[in-house]
Amino acid sequence: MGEIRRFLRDDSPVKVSRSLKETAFKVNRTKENLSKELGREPTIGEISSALDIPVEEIVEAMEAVQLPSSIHDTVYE
Amino acid sequence: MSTDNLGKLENRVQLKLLSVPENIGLCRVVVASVAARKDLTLNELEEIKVAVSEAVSNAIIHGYDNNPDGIIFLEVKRFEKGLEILVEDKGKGIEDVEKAIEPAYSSNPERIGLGFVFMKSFMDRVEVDSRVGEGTRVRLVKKWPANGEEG
Amino acid sequence: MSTDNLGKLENRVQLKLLSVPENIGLCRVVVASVAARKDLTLNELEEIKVAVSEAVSNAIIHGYDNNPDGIIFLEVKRFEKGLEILVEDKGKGIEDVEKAIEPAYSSNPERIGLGFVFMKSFMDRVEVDSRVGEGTRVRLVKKWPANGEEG
Ligand SMILES: Nc1ncnc2c1ncn2[C@@H]1O[C@H](COP(=O)(O)OP(=O)(O)O)[C@@H](O)[C@H]1O
Ligand SMILES: Nc1ncnc2c1ncn2[C@@H]1O[C@H](COP(=O)(O)OP(=O)(O)O)[C@@H](O)[C@H]1O
Ligand SMILES: [Mg+2]
Ligand SMILES: [Mg+2]
Repeated sequence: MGEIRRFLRDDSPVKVSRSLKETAFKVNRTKENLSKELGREPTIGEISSALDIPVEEIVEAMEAVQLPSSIHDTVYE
Repeated sequence: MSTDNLGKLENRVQLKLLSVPENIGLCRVVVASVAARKDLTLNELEEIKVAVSEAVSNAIIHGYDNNPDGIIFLEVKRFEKGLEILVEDKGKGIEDVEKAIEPAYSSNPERIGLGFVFMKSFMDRVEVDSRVGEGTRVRLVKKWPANGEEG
Repeated sequence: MSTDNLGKLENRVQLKLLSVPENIGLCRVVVASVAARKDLTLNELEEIKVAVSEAVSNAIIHGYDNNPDGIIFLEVKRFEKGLEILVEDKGKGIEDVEKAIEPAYSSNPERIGLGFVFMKSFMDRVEVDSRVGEGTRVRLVKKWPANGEEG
């Protein structure tokens, strides 16, 4: 069933997922551009259509590049 | 427990998870995916995630005193007009809720005591229900803001 | 139900969610965040997510006939040596499991019938436990591959 492994091989370790970081970078850049254009913060839907990236992926990417998940993590560690 | 008229239920997810710090991130992701409506801004989503992080980290740090064997319950319900989140632990409970939610109060002198302040400033409703020796339940409600062109 | 010696339990998350299509994505994200702690490659993680998507979409499409009021149970346990995933529905059940898991078999002539093929090819163990009129439980096990230096 090896032929079913039709996915683009990406053997980079999960923790440094380059594609998610790239998505997050694009999302932040688009957010800034749209903010200037619209004169307000864009919605997730507006960013999603500008980049043609599904909302689900935007959410995942933004979380993946998150710093401490709580201001408390620093205290906790 | 108050009621908010949030309209029709669109999605509902319940989680039961171990009180390990890595699950703070998991709760954030779950809440973000259920909450992620097209007409929210990333900042609004981020605020909801911060409120959830605070409630879940309180359950781990205070409720279970960092014991990784505790069970945390998370429930996320998305309605037409808003989001309701419940975070529950069966940990040690809070003796004086009024005092606990005061800004800058912490039972631990090394902590800054702003968790409830964040929850209150980012959510439309914060309710704390706690019993010493039985546990704590925090209910967070966020009404959808009017964003975008129609906003 | 077989046992696999997967070593010490590191994390455990249980979910109960509505059988709405948007929860397929949620299950993928939850499994990915529990699994992603290990020295997995992106590709291996993607395969696990595909297997989970197939099991959860089967529960929605076949188990509950796309009825959004059904309840799906997902359990993810990360052990020292592998991952165990349970996907359960209380839907219509499978009459003939042997036939259902055959490649290219589908009870729906418009579908391609490769869900179980994907699960089997991406996971180390796939077990199906089903009773007509009661529901279906799929157990998926993935042993951590030996990657990197120790590999
Ligand atoms: N789930 C909980 N179980 C027991 N005590 C809690 C819980 N959540 C909050 N508390 C109490 O409320 C206090 C204030 O919480 P918070 O505002 O988040 O500040 P901090 O976490 O920095 O102490 C905590 O110091 C603790 O005593
Ligand atoms: N959770 C379930 N409940 C009821 N029937 C199921 C379930 N999962 C799978 N089946 C049955 O097994 C068959 C094969 O499943 P699968 O290999 O995923 O192919 P497909 O989903 O394309 O039909 C389905 O067509 C269906 O009849
Ligand atoms: Mg706190
Ligand atoms: Mg299928």
